[in-house]
Amino acid sequence: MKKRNEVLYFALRNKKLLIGSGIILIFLLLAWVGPAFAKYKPFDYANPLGAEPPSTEYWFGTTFFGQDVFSQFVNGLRATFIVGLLGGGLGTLVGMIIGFAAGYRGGILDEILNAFTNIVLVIPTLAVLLIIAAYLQVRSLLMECLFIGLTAWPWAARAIRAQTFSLRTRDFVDLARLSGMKPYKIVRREIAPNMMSYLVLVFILQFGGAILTAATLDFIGLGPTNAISLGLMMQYAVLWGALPLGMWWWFVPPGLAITAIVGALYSMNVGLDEIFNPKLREM
Amino acid sequence: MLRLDNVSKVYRIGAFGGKALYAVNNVSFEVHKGEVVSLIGESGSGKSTIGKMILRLLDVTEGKITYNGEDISTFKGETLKNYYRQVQGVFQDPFSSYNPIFKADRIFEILREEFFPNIPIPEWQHRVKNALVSVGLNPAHVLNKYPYQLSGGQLQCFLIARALLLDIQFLVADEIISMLDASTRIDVLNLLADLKSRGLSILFITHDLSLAYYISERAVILYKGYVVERGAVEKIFHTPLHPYTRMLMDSIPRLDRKWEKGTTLLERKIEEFRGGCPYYERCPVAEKICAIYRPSLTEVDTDHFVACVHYEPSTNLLGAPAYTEQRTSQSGLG
Amino acid sequence: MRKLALSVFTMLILASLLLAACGPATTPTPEKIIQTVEVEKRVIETQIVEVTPTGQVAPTTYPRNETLYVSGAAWGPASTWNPFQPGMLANTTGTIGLVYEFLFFYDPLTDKFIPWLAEKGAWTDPTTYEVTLRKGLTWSDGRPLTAEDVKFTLELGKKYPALWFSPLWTNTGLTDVTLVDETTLKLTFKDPLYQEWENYLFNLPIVPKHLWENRSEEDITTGANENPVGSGAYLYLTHAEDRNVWVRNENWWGIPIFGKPAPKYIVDIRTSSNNVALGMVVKGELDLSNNFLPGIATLAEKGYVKTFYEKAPYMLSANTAVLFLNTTKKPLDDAKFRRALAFAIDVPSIVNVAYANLVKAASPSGLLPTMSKYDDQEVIARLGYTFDTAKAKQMLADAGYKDVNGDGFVEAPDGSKIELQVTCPNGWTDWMAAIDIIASSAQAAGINIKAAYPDYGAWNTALQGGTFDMTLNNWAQMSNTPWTLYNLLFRHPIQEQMQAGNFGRYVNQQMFDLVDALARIPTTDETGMKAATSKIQELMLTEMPVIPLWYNGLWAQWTETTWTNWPNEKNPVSLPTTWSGYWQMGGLQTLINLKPAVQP
Amino acid sequence: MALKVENLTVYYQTLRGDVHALEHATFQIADGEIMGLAGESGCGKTTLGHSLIVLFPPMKYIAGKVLLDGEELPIWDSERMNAYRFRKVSLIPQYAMNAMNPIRKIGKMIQELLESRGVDYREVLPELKRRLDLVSLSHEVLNMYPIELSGGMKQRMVMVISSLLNPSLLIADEITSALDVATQKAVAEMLVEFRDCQFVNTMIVVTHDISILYQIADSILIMYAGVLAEKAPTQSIIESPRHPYTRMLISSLPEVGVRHADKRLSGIPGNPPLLLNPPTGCRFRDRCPLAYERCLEEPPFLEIEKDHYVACWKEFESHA
Amino acid sequence: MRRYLTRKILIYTLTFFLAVTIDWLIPRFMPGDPIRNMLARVSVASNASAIQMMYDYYARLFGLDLPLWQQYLNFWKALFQGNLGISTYLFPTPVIEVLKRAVPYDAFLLIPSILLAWYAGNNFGAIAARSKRLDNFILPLSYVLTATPYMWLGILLAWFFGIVLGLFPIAGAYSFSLRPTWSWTFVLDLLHHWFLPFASLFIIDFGGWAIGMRNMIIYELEAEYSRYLTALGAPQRLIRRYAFNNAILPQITGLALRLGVIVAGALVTEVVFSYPGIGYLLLAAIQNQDYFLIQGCFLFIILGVLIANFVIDLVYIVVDPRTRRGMVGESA
Repeated sequence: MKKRNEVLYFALRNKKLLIGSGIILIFLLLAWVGPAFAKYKPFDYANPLGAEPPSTEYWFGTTFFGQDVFSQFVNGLRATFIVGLLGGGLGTLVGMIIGFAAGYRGGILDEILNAFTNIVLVIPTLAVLLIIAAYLQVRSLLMECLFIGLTAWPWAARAIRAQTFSLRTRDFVDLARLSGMKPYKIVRREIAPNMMSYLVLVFILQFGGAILTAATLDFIGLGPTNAISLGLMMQYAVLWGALPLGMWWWFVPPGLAITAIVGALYSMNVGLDEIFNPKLREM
Repeated sequence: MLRLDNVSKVYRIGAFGGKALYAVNNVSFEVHKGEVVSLIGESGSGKSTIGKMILRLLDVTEGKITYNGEDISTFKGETLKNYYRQVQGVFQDPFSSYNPIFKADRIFEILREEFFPNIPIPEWQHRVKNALVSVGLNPAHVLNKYPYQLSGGQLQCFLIARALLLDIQFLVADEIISMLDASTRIDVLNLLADLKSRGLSILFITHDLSLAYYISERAVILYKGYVVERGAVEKIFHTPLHPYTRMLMDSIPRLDRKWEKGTTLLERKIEEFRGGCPYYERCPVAEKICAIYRPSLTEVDTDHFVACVHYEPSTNLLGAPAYTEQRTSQSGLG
Repeated sequence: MRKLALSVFTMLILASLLLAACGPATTPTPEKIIQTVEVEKRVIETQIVEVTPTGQVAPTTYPRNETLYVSGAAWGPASTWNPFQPGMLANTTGTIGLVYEFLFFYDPLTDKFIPWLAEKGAWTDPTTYEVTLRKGLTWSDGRPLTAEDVKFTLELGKKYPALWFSPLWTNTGLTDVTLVDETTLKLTFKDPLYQEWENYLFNLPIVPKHLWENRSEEDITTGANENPVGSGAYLYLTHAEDRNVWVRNENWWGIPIFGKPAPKYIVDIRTSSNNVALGMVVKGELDLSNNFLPGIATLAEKGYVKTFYEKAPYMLSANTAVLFLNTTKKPLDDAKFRRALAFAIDVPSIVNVAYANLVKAASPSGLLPTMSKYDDQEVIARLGYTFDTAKAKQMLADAGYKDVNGDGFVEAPDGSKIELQVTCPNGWTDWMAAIDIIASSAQAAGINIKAAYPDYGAWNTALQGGTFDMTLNNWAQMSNTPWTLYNLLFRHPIQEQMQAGNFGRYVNQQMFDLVDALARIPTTDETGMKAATSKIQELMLTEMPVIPLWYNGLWAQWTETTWTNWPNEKNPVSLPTTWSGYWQMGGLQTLINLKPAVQP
Repeated sequence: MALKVENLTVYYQTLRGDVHALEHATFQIADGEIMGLAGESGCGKTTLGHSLIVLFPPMKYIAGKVLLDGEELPIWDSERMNAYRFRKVSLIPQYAMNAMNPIRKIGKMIQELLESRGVDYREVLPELKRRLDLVSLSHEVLNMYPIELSGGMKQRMVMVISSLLNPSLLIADEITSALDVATQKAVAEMLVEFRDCQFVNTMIVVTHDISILYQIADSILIMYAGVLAEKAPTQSIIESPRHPYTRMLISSLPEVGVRHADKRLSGIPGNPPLLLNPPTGCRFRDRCPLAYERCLEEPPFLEIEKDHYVACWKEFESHA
Repeated sequence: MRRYLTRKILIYTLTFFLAVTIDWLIPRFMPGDPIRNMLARVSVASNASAIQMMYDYYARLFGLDLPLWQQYLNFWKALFQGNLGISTYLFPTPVIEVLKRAVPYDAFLLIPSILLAWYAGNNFGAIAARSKRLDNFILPLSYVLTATPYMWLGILLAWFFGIVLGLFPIAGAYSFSLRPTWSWTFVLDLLHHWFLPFASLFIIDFGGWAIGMRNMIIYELEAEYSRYLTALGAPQRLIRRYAFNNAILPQITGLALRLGVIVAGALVTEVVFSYPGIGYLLLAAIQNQDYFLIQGCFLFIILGVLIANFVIDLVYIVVDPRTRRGMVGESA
């Protein structure tokens, strides 16, 4: 009981966590209700005059074709969160499965998984993603989540493996084995709960990483072929001459949002780290 | 009841597992029903490894461990569970034995889930309370608490209570008091002794000969994975034969006698064991042959075995080994 | 450790600098052309050998007032100077036109052939074409260009079927080429396809026999032909990933006849994106941009750049964007449905919104404005289509397409659901915007069409394999004959892979016959051609297997800070373009006509 | 008196309030004296040892005075303490296994440490080698990385480093608890030898193992729950302990050569109090079989015999 | 050390083998047909039979008419001869030639930005860890920087410095008015074009390293050897130095891990600034379905990352005695 209170106590006093989660909440809210407030659909050619700077009618201005930037923005934000959640979630999940298996089982399985992880770790994710993306010629957002998740896991697996490795040698794990518990159950009931804070951190980092990766893919034209996203907005902006035409309202909001969201996630990560790691609290 | 036959544990090291590291080397002994056997050695002697192998937490590389005549490595699923109903362990670090994020009494709940899923909860709680009382704890004081709210001694008693809830026949007690405060050590030790009187067999793992003497009938002295001396504890305690055992005896800090000065040989460098007698590098009475010849365990008295060339009748101590030079240059001490 | 790190770092920087500086482009050591070098297959000699025709050292910086900066032609780094290379010619635009020349040039603005290497050429009888070369033609290595070279070039197509112009022999009807004298050739045909043959007159580059006759088949078909030796107005100077640089051939045979092209250097820039081109045009770093620049209307209005027309559509039309309908799929196999669809598509919005008025709506005949004399106005008035949602709905209803299940979209007469996809390659943003409009306007008329943007490869596979529903295509460029377009639209026979036309697999023998007939009409018989095209148009508009939508522009915007006297609507003498295949359609004349701006 | 500690009070700052880890510690150590400091875990013995040399957060100086060779140590001012550390007061930490920079050769590390304190390594080197001989370490260790040494060897190495500048006071914090009996004995004997060779003047040996102190210490200070319970020459503590806690503590130690079957020993029932809100009065009250009303008041730490200090009302009574 | 090295080499060999195999699979299992895509651009005037003839011709040229196992073996054989096939996008240039032209730009952009960012970031992080005031400023800034997508920073820099202020060119490796020569004009021009792409990579990575170093230093300052030195009155200078030396080790490992990510950063940066490196080439190859070039780029990137990783492993042996003495089996 006391321990939990202590975490809460620090959590409520940790500026990094509070600011970070505040920003995330604001953007989440925007992504949630924003589309309802948007007056136009993201791809509608709303403004017959074409590109216009922000105004009361078009809050974030319009694109070269007169599409409402605000509408694209809030819908793209939604896509960003979906990618973060699903892609990051999947990456964490795969990382957990492999990390737990390697860390708990040890031995030859560990050697194999470890070698595999190292191999995947060394191969540049983006190069692989590009190739996968090129394979799938019609791409959906979910597909993007899937292949981001399936390539982002190695470092998570490594981190989780290391943690599991150290926890595995603790006597309570031996005791659980002496109680006849099955490995899966030991991992789920004894090891994972001990790493909860760590897993949360891993997830947060995967979340941010997935968002950045998705933005990169989208930007180079390998994003979803049937949806809007913040990365695609930037791609379109660059493609349609927003820079030389000075249409800053087209490329500033999406990048800013990504930076703010990922930055907030990182900030939360550090905040949580400080809460879970008493060593860092004093600094 | 529990018997080790030429048990070895080998770890593979090197890039492709090319080198073998013997943590436990060809160890044999037996624990009879209602008997306490002490396994004595310093860290790295392989004593905990043996405990873990008996508990099936580690696999045996060579040799065989039998429990009531059955090879324990064959146990699987239900038979393994059945084995654990009878054989349990308590470990050195009481705090590490508990999952820090859960309450301490969760260990009982797990036991119920795994072994007695059919026993209703109130009945189980009743049993738990009885077990706690029988290890000298007041259930009202210790239940529903986190591990850090309890003392090391209480936690160790908790674990013993846990073992008692099963139909336990054999307990591996791995250094269970070495991390406890002096004030509670003896209570835990006494508790073990009480269990013995109930007919339980105990493998008592320790580095302290005097504790072994206090509680056990027989003792096994391990050095670097080898049994160097084994037998009835009185004989070992009163007439230690192996130089290592003698050194252990001399090193015990006692309140009734001061140490003799300078009898301890210390390592000057980390040396790789090259064969020969494992104690060769530190042995004050080593012969040349000890560098290349590993003596076998010889019975010098009834129930008193020792592995030392000095007690091996047939050894020719004059055989000149090749390592003489090396030895003289390395084992000088201040 | 830090010290070590720093020094290693410095070394690395230096090393990479040096590598970068000398790696990518030509080493600046001018040498005489080595003509006799047998260019080993796939060894790029250009990296070391440099062409400096006049013997002077090529400069580090191209003098601004002597250099023309253009962009919009090359879509990838230069990789080949082989005028017979199929796929990648766009990369080294200028190889054909600036270096290698043709018998004739063609001026689409006047629909006239301009004698070029040829002095004259004519059908002496229905199966004999006689061509006479100019006198005094030379290759850039100084050797004379004669009828031998032309004969050699033509016969390459007979020898190597893998060359793109081999149909000259297999299809057009050419059977024999005979040398009459040093400048005259007689070509004998059997059942000549006049329209197609004339295409070759200004599309087949003539190569020097003395340099090509000893080359292997592989060299000729796939060799990169570094150090191109041609007869044209410009010579290869250098190239890099993002540019091709040409230098004027001071000894060009055409100078006395056509005049000297004004720019000494042409830097043909490959801009990675329209964005970059736009930035450069605005800054005056580009003299002529042939990129599609979305924002250009505004800039043109404000006077930052010049365009051919002062007002919308600003650009000449270069090709027709047509919507191919897959006639093997239901309900696109129903001509009535197809016609209704033509009325449902909001072309005005495509023009206004997707292109911001940079394009014009296409004539229902599909023919470009330069071919408008072949539009049969009567047929078009009677059968043509305009955007009219109400009418489209009515036509659907009349044909039995009704919304049975109340989802807002019509079902086929047999009650089956209609779900169609309109596609274009992902990333082709103007087309993406256009198919969005197609889909939404069709939906407004009750036809369930969704837009999809597969990647280029998938799109191309679907296009050629006939697995798409409907898709945009514009592969017929400006040409001397309406046959070019109709050959694209109604190509036959239908094969498993349709690689060059009739992607919708429209099968109608009557139409095929009409197109074949058109091909056989001599180009001099304008009346005959008009009659033939009229028939094609009538059948096409009745059957509607394809829907011409708009004309893609001959994108061109320029500034006059360095070069003036660009062609425009007031001075429509030539096409202001550098695109591949357009040098011989006026591009070169534009260069010749340019005048240096008066330096302030 | 080499060391004089007066009313030293050090708290641990935590969220839930101050932990009274050490209160009113007053004692003295004579020149050449090895004082053992013993007690159960959490009794404040490590706090006391550390407070004489370095206070890491969350430890906080509250009150008290420390005089070393007549000079007051500014233990509340970490900066000023630097002048005394290593030269006058030194520490062999409990964590000797990890006390050396893992990526520096040991000799190099010593050199850098010494030079940072303005001592010439080359001058010290012969002495350093002599001391290595003394602790049975080959001179090669100076050319090795810590990881190449075994636990016992690292322990000895740190002992040599800590005592290199011949400090007046050396604090050895639980240095034997992680060692095997044999090494334990050797290390403990080396401590005595250090004193005998006058590498150090006085020494505080913090341990929970009284039997080791019996072997090496001149006097023993017993602590209980953050306060001093008893201090006396070793022989007196072992043979005639005055504080009930000391008595129980000693009697709970397994006597060597005793068998359970022959003689059953017993421990001290109960647990020490939490120091977050320590009880008033005698802190051993709850576990003490002799406790009475007077124990509700805090007993002072008084010298009841020469060099024998104790904090127990019962004892004062019997001496009164 | 030998164990450490053999392990590493084993992993690298395996990775390389796997990567090459994947690489070989790329053109074979991709939807669409590379040759058909290449021929799709052939003049429309050609007729169907000519195209079929050309198709067969090119299939033979690319060796795609052989059985699969034969193709696989040939691929390896060719690879060891430095032959990666012919680019379809840049036909008939051999892939290896195309790569050779792009690599110097990559080296020029990546090596300085990676190493400088690492060097500066670590030093800055170490400084930040020691000053509360600096920490309060550097830390949030670093978070923002690491969270910034590479292309966005690129876009912002290009827009602000390139278009608004007009200080830097925003595309290409050197001016269109220049020919590469050994002149100051050219070198300065090269640097002028290099600066913005370099800056955008540098700035983002800088942030990451700074945070990493700061956190590591704080951990190290809490380590027991730091406490021991404090107890012995060692000056903060020495303690910080030791902490830095220890903290740099995971940062070196981090550098190895980071390489894969940096490739991504370089790619989008090259796209934003039209910088003619491998990333840009890879993207062009993908857009043009040039599988042989994709294959080459992928292989090259892998090879680059593997070699760089290996170099870092060697560096690690130099800086961390534990690897040298065979005590550490596991790290990056």
